[in-house]
Amino acid sequence: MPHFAISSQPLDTPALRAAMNDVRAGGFVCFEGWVRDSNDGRRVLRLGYEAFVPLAEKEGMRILGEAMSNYPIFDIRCVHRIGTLELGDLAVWVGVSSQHRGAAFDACRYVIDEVKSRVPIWKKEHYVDGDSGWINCHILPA
Amino acid sequence: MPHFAISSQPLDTPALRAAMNDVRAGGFVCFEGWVRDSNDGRRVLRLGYEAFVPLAEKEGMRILGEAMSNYPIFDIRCVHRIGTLELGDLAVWVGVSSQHRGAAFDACRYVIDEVKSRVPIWKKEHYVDGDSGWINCHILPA
Amino acid sequence: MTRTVTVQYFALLREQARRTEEQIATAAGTPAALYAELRVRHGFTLPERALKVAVNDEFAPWDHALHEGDRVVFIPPVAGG
Amino acid sequence: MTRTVTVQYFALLREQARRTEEQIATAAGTPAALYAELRVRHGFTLPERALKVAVNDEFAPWDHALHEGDRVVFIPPVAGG
Repeated sequence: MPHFAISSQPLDTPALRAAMNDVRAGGFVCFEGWVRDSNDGRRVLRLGYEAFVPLAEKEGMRILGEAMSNYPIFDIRCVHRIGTLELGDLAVWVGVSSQHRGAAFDACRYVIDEVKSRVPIWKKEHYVDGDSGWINCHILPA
Repeated sequence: MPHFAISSQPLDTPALRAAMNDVRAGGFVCFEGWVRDSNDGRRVLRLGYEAFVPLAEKEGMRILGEAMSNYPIFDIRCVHRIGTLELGDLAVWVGVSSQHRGAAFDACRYVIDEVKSRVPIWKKEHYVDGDSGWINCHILPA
Repeated sequence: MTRTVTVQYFALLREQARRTEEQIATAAGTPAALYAELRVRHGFTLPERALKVAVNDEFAPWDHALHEGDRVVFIPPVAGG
Repeated sequence: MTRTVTVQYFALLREQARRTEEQIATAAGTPAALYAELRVRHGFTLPERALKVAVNDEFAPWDHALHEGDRVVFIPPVAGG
Protein backbone atom coordinates (compact mmCIF):
# COMPACT_ATOMS: atom_id res chain seq x y z
CA MET A 1 0.00 0.00 0.00
CA PRO A 2 1.35 3.42 -0.95
CA HIS A 3 2.39 5.38 2.09
CA PHE A 4 3.84 8.86 2.51
CA ALA A 5 5.08 10.09 5.86
CA ILE A 6 6.93 12.96 7.46
CA SER A 7 9.30 11.80 10.20
CA SER A 8 11.14 13.72 12.87
CA GLN A 9 13.18 10.58 13.63
CA PRO A 10 16.06 9.13 11.57
CA LEU A 11 14.74 6.91 8.78
CA ASP A 12 15.14 3.16 9.27
CA THR A 13 15.87 2.19 5.68
CA PRO A 14 16.20 -1.58 6.23
CA ALA A 15 12.74 -1.59 7.83
CA LEU A 16 11.28 0.60 5.09
CA ARG A 17 12.69 -1.69 2.45
CA ALA A 18 11.72 -4.94 4.19
CA ALA A 19 8.12 -3.75 4.44
CA MET A 20 8.00 -3.75 0.63
CA ASN A 21 9.05 -7.37 0.09
CA ASP A 22 6.72 -8.90 -2.50
CA VAL A 23 7.25 -12.20 -4.30
CA ARG A 24 5.38 -10.86 -7.32
CA ALA A 25 8.00 -8.15 -7.75
CA GLY A 26 11.14 -8.64 -9.84
CA GLY A 27 12.50 -5.14 -9.42
CA PHE A 28 12.91 -2.68 -6.61
CA VAL A 29 14.30 0.84 -7.02
CA CYS A 30 15.01 3.23 -4.24
CA PHE A 31 16.18 6.81 -4.03
CA GLU A 32 17.85 8.36 -1.02
CA GLY A 33 18.44 12.09 -0.68
CA TRP A 34 21.52 12.74 1.46
CA VAL A 35 22.68 15.98 3.08
CA ARG A 36 25.70 17.00 1.06
CA ASP A 37 28.54 19.27 2.09
CA SER A 38 28.06 21.96 -0.51
CA ASN A 39 25.40 23.65 -2.58
CA ASP A 40 25.84 26.23 -5.31
CA GLY A 41 29.50 26.45 -4.39
CA ARG A 42 28.89 27.20 -0.69
CA ARG A 43 30.16 24.87 2.04
CA VAL A 44 27.24 23.51 4.05
CA LEU A 45 27.48 22.73 7.77
CA ARG A 46 24.01 21.30 8.41
CA LEU A 47 20.40 21.57 7.26
CA GLY A 48 17.10 22.28 8.93
CA TYR A 49 13.92 20.91 7.41
CA GLU A 50 10.42 21.84 8.41
CA ALA A 51 7.06 20.81 6.99
CA PHE A 52 3.43 21.82 7.10
CA VAL A 53 2.67 18.24 8.09
CA PRO A 54 -1.07 17.76 7.38
CA LEU A 55 -0.86 19.19 3.87
CA ALA A 56 2.55 17.62 3.20
CA GLU A 57 1.12 14.19 3.95
CA LYS A 58 -1.95 14.82 1.78
CA GLU A 59 0.07 16.12 -1.14
CA GLY A 60 2.60 13.30 -0.74
CA MET A 61 -0.17 10.71 -0.87
CA ARG A 62 -1.58 12.38 -3.98
CA ILE A 63 1.82 12.10 -5.68
CA LEU A 64 2.08 8.42 -4.77
CA GLY A 65 -1.44 7.86 -6.10
CA GLU A 66 -0.45 9.49 -9.39
CA ALA A 67 2.57 7.19 -9.61
CA MET A 68 0.40 4.13 -8.93
CA SER A 69 -2.00 5.22 -11.68
CA ASN A 70 0.62 6.15 -14.23
CA TYR A 71 3.11 3.29 -13.94
CA PRO A 72 2.66 -0.49 -13.69
CA ILE A 73 4.08 -0.86 -10.20
CA PHE A 74 3.09 -2.86 -7.14
CA ASP A 75 3.86 -0.41 -4.37
CA ILE A 76 5.55 2.93 -3.73
CA ARG A 77 6.42 4.60 -0.45
CA CYS A 78 8.15 7.78 0.61
CA VAL A 79 9.30 9.14 3.93
CA HIS A 80 10.74 12.63 4.40
CA ARG A 81 12.73 13.60 7.46
CA ILE A 82 12.30 16.94 9.24
CA GLY A 83 14.38 18.63 11.94
CA THR A 84 18.11 19.28 12.05
CA LEU A 85 20.20 17.08 9.77
CA GLU A 86 23.95 16.74 9.68
CA LEU A 87 26.15 16.06 6.65
CA GLY A 88 25.55 12.58 5.29
CA ASP A 89 22.16 12.22 6.98
CA LEU A 90 19.26 10.80 5.02
CA ALA A 91 16.63 13.45 4.22
CA VAL A 92 14.23 11.51 1.99
CA TRP A 93 13.66 7.90 0.94
CA VAL A 94 11.53 6.63 -1.93
CA GLY A 95 11.05 2.90 -2.63
CA VAL A 96 9.19 1.29 -5.55
CA SER A 97 8.49 -2.36 -6.34
CA SER A 98 7.33 -3.57 -9.73
CA GLN A 99 7.24 -6.61 -11.94
CA HIS A 100 9.67 -5.07 -14.40
CA ARG A 101 12.39 -2.59 -13.59
CA GLY A 102 11.66 0.17 -16.11
CA ALA A 103 8.43 1.16 -14.40
CA ALA A 104 10.11 1.21 -10.99
CA PHE A 105 12.82 3.59 -12.21
CA ASP A 106 10.29 5.87 -13.89
CA ALA A 107 7.92 5.95 -10.92
CA CYS A 108 10.71 6.55 -8.41
CA ARG A 109 11.99 9.49 -10.38
CA TYR A 110 8.50 10.90 -10.83
CA VAL A 111 7.87 10.81 -7.09
CA ILE A 112 11.09 12.46 -5.99
CA ASP A 113 10.72 15.16 -8.65
CA GLU A 114 7.16 15.92 -7.60
CA VAL A 115 7.88 15.74 -3.85
CA LYS A 116 10.65 18.28 -4.25
CA SER A 117 8.46 20.69 -6.16
CA ARG A 118 5.01 20.27 -4.59
CA VAL A 119 5.15 19.07 -0.99
CA PRO A 120 5.25 21.86 1.62
CA ILE A 121 8.67 21.09 3.07
CA TRP A 122 11.32 23.75 3.49
CA LYS A 123 15.06 23.50 3.78
CA LYS A 124 17.33 25.95 5.54
CA GLU A 125 21.03 25.65 4.79
CA HIS A 126 23.52 26.59 7.47
CA TYR A 127 26.88 27.41 5.94
CA VAL A 128 30.38 26.96 7.25
CA ASP A 129 30.86 30.75 7.01
CA GLY A 130 28.08 31.30 9.60
CA ASP A 131 25.45 32.45 7.14
CA SER A 132 22.19 30.59 6.53
CA GLY A 133 19.26 30.76 4.15
CA TRP A 134 15.96 29.18 3.14
CA ILE A 135 16.39 27.48 -0.23
CA ASN A 136 14.36 29.03 -3.07
CA CYS A 137 13.20 31.91 -0.86
CA HIS A 138 15.70 34.54 -1.99
CA ILE A 139 13.15 36.51 -3.94
CA LEU A 140 13.06 40.27 -3.82
CA PRO A 141 9.75 42.10 -3.65
CA ALA A 142 8.23 42.73 -7.08
CA MET B 1 35.66 3.20 -6.12
CA PRO B 2 33.58 1.24 -8.62
CA HIS B 3 33.39 -2.40 -7.71
CA PHE B 4 31.69 -5.38 -9.34
CA ALA B 5 31.50 -8.74 -7.62
CA ILE B 6 29.92 -12.16 -7.96
CA SER B 7 28.83 -13.57 -4.61
CA SER B 8 27.76 -17.05 -3.60
CA GLN B 9 26.58 -15.65 -0.26
CA PRO B 10 23.41 -13.61 0.43
CA LEU B 11 24.00 -9.91 -0.26
CA ASP B 12 24.35 -7.65 2.77
CA THR B 13 22.57 -4.59 1.42
CA PRO B 14 22.99 -2.35 4.47
CA ALA B 15 26.75 -2.93 4.32
CA LEU B 16 26.87 -2.38 0.56
CA ARG B 17 24.96 0.87 0.96
CA ALA B 18 26.93 2.09 3.99
CA ALA B 19 30.18 1.61 2.07
CA MET B 20 28.99 4.26 -0.39
CA ASN B 21 28.35 7.04 2.12
CA ASP B 22 29.86 10.24 0.73
CA VAL B 23 29.22 13.74 2.05
CA ARG B 24 29.74 15.16 -1.44
CA ALA B 25 26.75 13.16 -2.68
CA GLY B 26 23.20 14.50 -2.58
CA GLY B 27 21.56 11.53 -4.26
CA PHE B 28 21.78 7.78 -4.05
CA VAL B 29 19.85 5.38 -6.26
CA CYS B 30 19.80 1.65 -5.90
CA PHE B 31 18.27 -1.18 -7.85
CA GLU B 32 17.52 -4.60 -6.44
CA GLY B 33 16.56 -7.58 -8.59
CA TRP B 34 14.34 -9.96 -6.64
CA VAL B 35 13.35 -13.54 -7.44
CA ARG B 36 9.70 -13.34 -8.39
CA ASP B 37 7.09 -16.06 -8.32
CA SER B 38 6.25 -16.11 -12.01
CA ASN B 39 7.78 -15.47 -15.40
CA ASP B 40 6.06 -15.49 -18.79
CA GLY B 41 2.94 -16.82 -17.11
CA ARG B 42 4.68 -19.82 -15.46
CA ARG B 43 4.79 -20.23 -11.69
CA VAL B 44 8.38 -20.21 -10.48
CA LEU B 45 9.55 -22.28 -7.50
CA ARG B 46 13.19 -21.20 -7.29
CA LEU B 47 16.11 -20.06 -9.45
CA GLY B 48 19.64 -21.26 -9.98
CA TYR B 49 22.27 -18.76 -11.10
CA GLU B 50 25.74 -19.61 -12.30
CA ALA B 51 28.50 -17.39 -13.64
CA PHE B 52 31.77 -17.65 -15.51
CA VAL B 53 33.32 -15.69 -12.69
CA PRO B 54 36.62 -14.33 -14.08
CA LEU B 55 35.02 -12.94 -17.23
CA ALA B 56 31.85 -11.87 -15.40
CA GLU B 57 33.93 -9.74 -13.05
CA LYS B 58 35.95 -8.25 -15.91
CA GLU B 59 32.87 -7.43 -17.98
CA GLY B 60 31.06 -6.11 -14.92
CA MET B 61 33.95 -3.77 -14.15
CA ARG B 62 33.96 -2.58 -17.77
CA ILE B 63 30.26 -1.71 -17.49
CA LEU B 64 30.86 0.23 -14.26
CA GLY B 65 33.76 2.05 -15.94
CA GLU B 66 31.48 3.03 -18.81
CA ALA B 67 28.92 4.38 -16.33
CA MET B 68 31.62 6.38 -14.51
CA SER B 69 32.75 7.86 -17.85
CA ASN B 70 29.30 8.57 -19.22
CA TYR B 71 27.51 10.03 -16.20
CA PRO B 72 28.55 12.62 -13.58
CA ILE B 73 28.48 10.24 -10.62
CA PHE B 74 30.74 9.70 -7.62
CA ASP B 75 30.63 5.94 -7.27
CA ILE B 76 28.81 2.89 -8.62
CA ARG B 77 28.86 -0.68 -7.40
CA CYS B 78 27.18 -3.92 -8.33
CA VAL B 79 27.06 -7.36 -6.76
CA HIS B 80 25.37 -10.36 -8.37
CA ARG B 81 24.43 -13.44 -6.42
CA ILE B 82 24.97 -16.98 -7.74
CA GLY B 83 23.72 -20.34 -6.49
CA THR B 84 20.21 -21.44 -5.59
CA LEU B 85 17.79 -18.59 -4.79
CA GLU B 86 14.33 -18.83 -3.33
CA LEU B 87 11.34 -16.57 -4.03
CA GLY B 88 11.95 -13.08 -2.70
CA ASP B 89 15.73 -13.50 -2.53
CA LEU B 90 17.95 -10.73 -3.80
CA ALA B 91 19.73 -11.66 -7.06
CA VAL B 92 21.47 -8.41 -7.94
CA TRP B 93 22.15 -5.05 -6.31
CA VAL B 94 23.33 -1.84 -7.99
CA GLY B 95 24.07 1.34 -6.02
CA VAL B 96 25.03 4.77 -7.39
CA SER B 97 25.93 8.00 -5.61
CA SER B 98 26.04 11.37 -7.33
CA GLN B 99 25.80 15.08 -6.67
CA HIS B 100 22.44 15.33 -8.47
CA ARG B 101 19.84 12.60 -8.73
CA GLY B 102 19.27 12.51 -12.50
CA ALA B 103 22.71 11.09 -13.20
CA ALA B 104 22.32 8.46 -10.49
CA PHE B 105 19.04 7.22 -11.98
CA ASP B 106 20.49 7.13 -15.48
CA ALA B 107 23.70 5.37 -14.47
CA CYS B 108 21.88 2.80 -12.34
CA ARG B 109 19.58 1.90 -15.18
CA TYR B 110 22.48 1.72 -17.63
CA VAL B 111 24.35 -0.70 -15.41
CA ILE B 112 21.49 -3.10 -14.74
CA ASP B 113 20.54 -3.13 -18.44
CA GLU B 114 24.12 -3.87 -19.51
CA VAL B 115 24.74 -6.42 -16.76
CA LYS B 116 21.68 -8.38 -17.83
CA SER B 117 22.70 -8.43 -21.46
CA ARG B 118 26.50 -8.71 -21.36
CA VAL B 119 27.79 -10.37 -18.18
CA PRO B 120 28.20 -14.16 -18.41
CA ILE B 121 25.64 -15.13 -15.78
CA TRP B 122 22.95 -17.69 -16.44
CA LYS B 123 19.60 -18.25 -14.82
CA LYS B 124 17.73 -21.54 -14.61
CA GLU B 125 14.09 -21.35 -13.61
CA HIS B 126 12.56 -24.22 -11.70
CA TYR B 127 8.79 -24.23 -12.08
CA VAL B 128 6.05 -25.32 -9.74
CA ASP B 129 4.99 -27.92 -12.35
CA GLY B 130 8.37 -29.71 -12.03
CA ASP B 131 9.82 -28.43 -15.31
CA SER B 132 12.89 -26.23 -15.53
CA GLY B 133 14.77 -24.26 -18.15
CA TRP B 134 17.72 -21.97 -18.82
CA ILE B 135 16.41 -18.51 -19.65
CA ASN B 136 17.10 -17.35 -23.23
CA CYS B 137 18.52 -20.76 -24.20
CA HIS B 138 15.43 -22.19 -25.87
CA ILE B 139 16.87 -21.86 -29.35
CA LEU B 140 16.41 -24.57 -31.93
CA PRO B 141 19.28 -25.45 -34.24
CA ALA B 142 19.35 -23.33 -37.39
CA MET C 1 -17.44 42.76 8.61
CA THR C 2 -14.47 41.12 10.25
CA ARG C 3 -13.66 37.47 10.86
CA THR C 4 -11.08 35.81 13.05
CA VAL C 5 -8.73 33.37 11.33
CA THR C 6 -5.68 31.48 12.51
CA VAL C 7 -2.52 31.94 10.47
CA GLN C 8 0.32 29.45 10.80
CA TYR C 9 3.80 30.41 9.64
CA PHE C 10 6.58 28.23 8.29
CA ALA C 11 10.17 28.69 7.19
CA LEU C 12 11.07 32.23 6.09
CA LEU C 13 7.61 33.59 6.92
CA ARG C 14 7.86 32.13 10.44
CA GLU C 15 11.19 33.84 10.97
CA GLN C 16 10.02 37.16 9.54
CA ALA C 17 6.75 37.08 11.54
CA ARG C 18 8.71 35.92 14.63
CA ARG C 19 5.93 33.52 15.51
CA THR C 20 4.60 30.14 14.42
CA GLU C 21 0.95 31.07 14.61
CA GLU C 22 -1.38 33.95 15.33
CA GLN C 23 -5.09 34.71 15.47
CA ILE C 24 -6.07 37.66 13.31
CA ALA C 25 -9.33 39.60 13.37
CA THR C 26 -9.39 40.87 9.83
CA ALA C 27 -11.61 42.57 7.27
CA ALA C 28 -9.77 40.64 4.54
CA GLY C 29 -12.21 38.36 2.74
CA THR C 30 -9.63 36.39 0.76
CA PRO C 31 -6.13 35.01 1.29
CA ALA C 32 -4.84 37.61 -1.19
CA ALA C 33 -6.20 40.48 0.89
CA LEU C 34 -5.03 38.84 4.11
CA TYR C 35 -1.48 38.36 2.80
CA ALA C 36 -1.33 41.99 1.68
CA GLU C 37 -2.33 43.05 5.21
CA LEU C 38 0.13 40.70 6.93
CA ARG C 39 2.94 41.57 4.56
CA VAL C 40 2.77 45.19 5.70
CA ARG C 41 2.49 44.20 9.35
CA HIS C 42 5.41 41.72 9.38
CA GLY C 43 7.58 42.98 6.54
CA PHE C 44 7.47 39.77 4.53
CA THR C 45 9.93 39.91 1.64
CA LEU C 46 8.20 37.27 -0.50
CA PRO C 47 5.64 38.60 -2.98
CA GLU C 48 2.31 36.82 -3.29
CA ARG C 49 3.33 35.38 -6.67
CA ALA C 50 6.11 33.40 -4.95
CA LEU C 51 3.68 31.75 -2.55
CA LYS C 52 0.83 29.28 -2.50
CA VAL C 53 -1.88 29.33 0.10
CA ALA C 54 -3.69 26.63 2.07
CA VAL C 55 -7.01 27.04 3.90
CA ASN C 56 -7.96 24.38 6.44
CA ASP C 57 -5.05 22.13 5.43
CA GLU C 58 -5.80 22.13 1.70
CA PHE C 59 -4.47 24.21 -1.17
CA ALA C 60 -6.85 27.04 -2.05
CA PRO C 61 -7.04 29.80 -4.66
CA TRP C 62 -6.01 33.31 -3.68
CA ASP C 63 -9.57 34.52 -4.09
CA HIS C 64 -11.04 31.80 -1.85
CA ALA C 65 -13.67 33.23 0.53
CA LEU C 66 -12.37 33.23 4.10
CA HIS C 67 -14.71 32.27 6.92
CA GLU C 68 -14.67 32.67 10.68
CA GLY C 69 -12.31 30.15 12.22
CA ASP C 70 -10.42 29.23 9.03
CA ARG C 71 -6.81 28.13 9.38
CA VAL C 72 -4.62 29.81 6.77
CA VAL C 73 -1.07 28.94 5.76
CA PHE C 74 0.96 30.91 3.26
CA ILE C 75 3.38 28.50 1.61
CA PRO C 76 6.82 29.79 0.66
CA PRO C 77 8.68 28.12 -2.23
CA VAL C 78 9.21 24.51 -1.19
CA ALA C 79 12.51 22.66 -1.18
CA GLY C 80 12.14 19.06 -0.11
CA GLY C 81 14.72 16.35 -0.73
CA MET D 1 48.64 -30.41 -36.23
CA THR D 2 46.72 -30.85 -33.04
CA ARG D 3 46.67 -28.83 -29.83
CA THR D 4 45.30 -29.55 -26.43
CA VAL D 5 42.88 -27.01 -25.02
CA THR D 6 40.72 -26.92 -21.91
CA VAL D 7 37.02 -26.29 -22.44
CA GLN D 8 34.85 -25.17 -19.54
CA TYR D 9 31.08 -25.56 -19.73
CA PHE D 10 28.35 -23.48 -18.13
CA ALA D 11 24.58 -23.59 -17.91
CA LEU D 12 22.85 -25.45 -20.74
CA LEU D 13 26.15 -26.49 -22.34
CA ARG D 14 27.34 -27.94 -19.03
CA GLU D 15 24.19 -30.00 -18.74
CA GLN D 16 24.30 -31.20 -22.33
CA ALA D 17 28.04 -32.05 -22.12
CA ARG D 18 27.45 -33.62 -18.69
CA ARG D 19 30.68 -32.12 -17.42
CA THR D 20 32.03 -28.78 -16.22
CA GLU D 21 35.34 -29.04 -18.01
CA GLU D 22 37.35 -31.24 -20.34
CA GLN D 23 40.71 -31.34 -22.06
CA ILE D 24 40.46 -31.79 -25.79
CA ALA D 25 43.22 -32.72 -28.24
CA THR D 26 41.89 -31.16 -31.40
CA ALA D 27 42.82 -30.28 -34.94
CA ALA D 28 40.44 -27.28 -34.70
CA GLY D 29 42.43 -24.07 -35.13
CA THR D 30 39.62 -21.69 -34.13
CA PRO D 31 36.75 -21.59 -31.62
CA ALA D 32 34.35 -21.92 -34.56
CA ALA D 33 35.91 -25.20 -35.70
CA LEU D 34 36.16 -26.43 -32.12
CA TYR D 35 32.49 -25.72 -31.40
CA ALA D 36 31.43 -27.53 -34.56
CA GLU D 37 33.42 -30.55 -33.40
CA LEU D 38 32.07 -30.46 -29.84
CA ARG D 39 28.52 -29.84 -30.95
CA VAL D 40 28.56 -33.16 -32.81
CA ARG D 41 30.21 -34.93 -29.89
CA HIS D 42 27.88 -33.62 -27.16
CA GLY D 43 24.71 -32.90 -29.11
CA PHE D 44 24.57 -29.21 -28.19
CA THR D 45 21.28 -27.68 -29.26
CA LEU D 46 22.52 -24.08 -29.40
CA PRO D 47 23.85 -22.92 -32.77
CA GLU D 48 27.11 -20.96 -32.88
CA ARG D 49 25.19 -17.77 -33.70
CA ALA D 50 23.49 -17.95 -30.29
CA LEU D 51 26.82 -18.07 -28.46
CA LYS D 52 29.83 -15.95 -27.70
CA VAL D 53 33.24 -17.37 -27.00
CA ALA D 54 35.98 -16.56 -24.52
CA VAL D 55 39.61 -17.63 -24.76
CA ASN D 56 41.74 -17.37 -21.64
CA ASP D 57 39.03 -15.51 -19.72
CA GLU D 58 38.44 -12.83 -22.35
CA PHE D 59 35.92 -12.49 -25.15
CA ALA D 60 37.44 -13.56 -28.49
CA PRO D 61 36.31 -13.68 -32.13
CA TRP D 62 35.17 -16.99 -33.56
CA ASP D 63 38.19 -17.04 -35.89
CA HIS D 64 40.70 -16.43 -33.10
CA ALA D 65 43.77 -18.71 -33.49
CA LEU D 66 43.78 -21.36 -30.76
CA HIS D 67 47.06 -22.27 -29.09
CA GLU D 68 48.24 -25.17 -26.98
CA GLY D 69 46.94 -24.79 -23.44
CA ASP D 70 44.24 -22.23 -24.20
CA ARG D 71 41.16 -22.21 -21.98
CA VAL D 72 38.02 -21.93 -24.05
CA VAL D 73 34.49 -21.13 -22.86
CA PHE D 74 31.45 -21.09 -25.10
CA ILE D 75 28.99 -18.61 -23.67
CA PRO D 76 25.26 -19.36 -23.98
CA PRO D 77 22.80 -16.47 -24.01
CA VAL D 78 23.17 -14.69 -20.67
CA ALA D 79 20.38 -13.87 -18.25
CA GLY D 80 21.61 -12.02 -15.21
CA GLY D 81 19.44 -10.05 -12.87
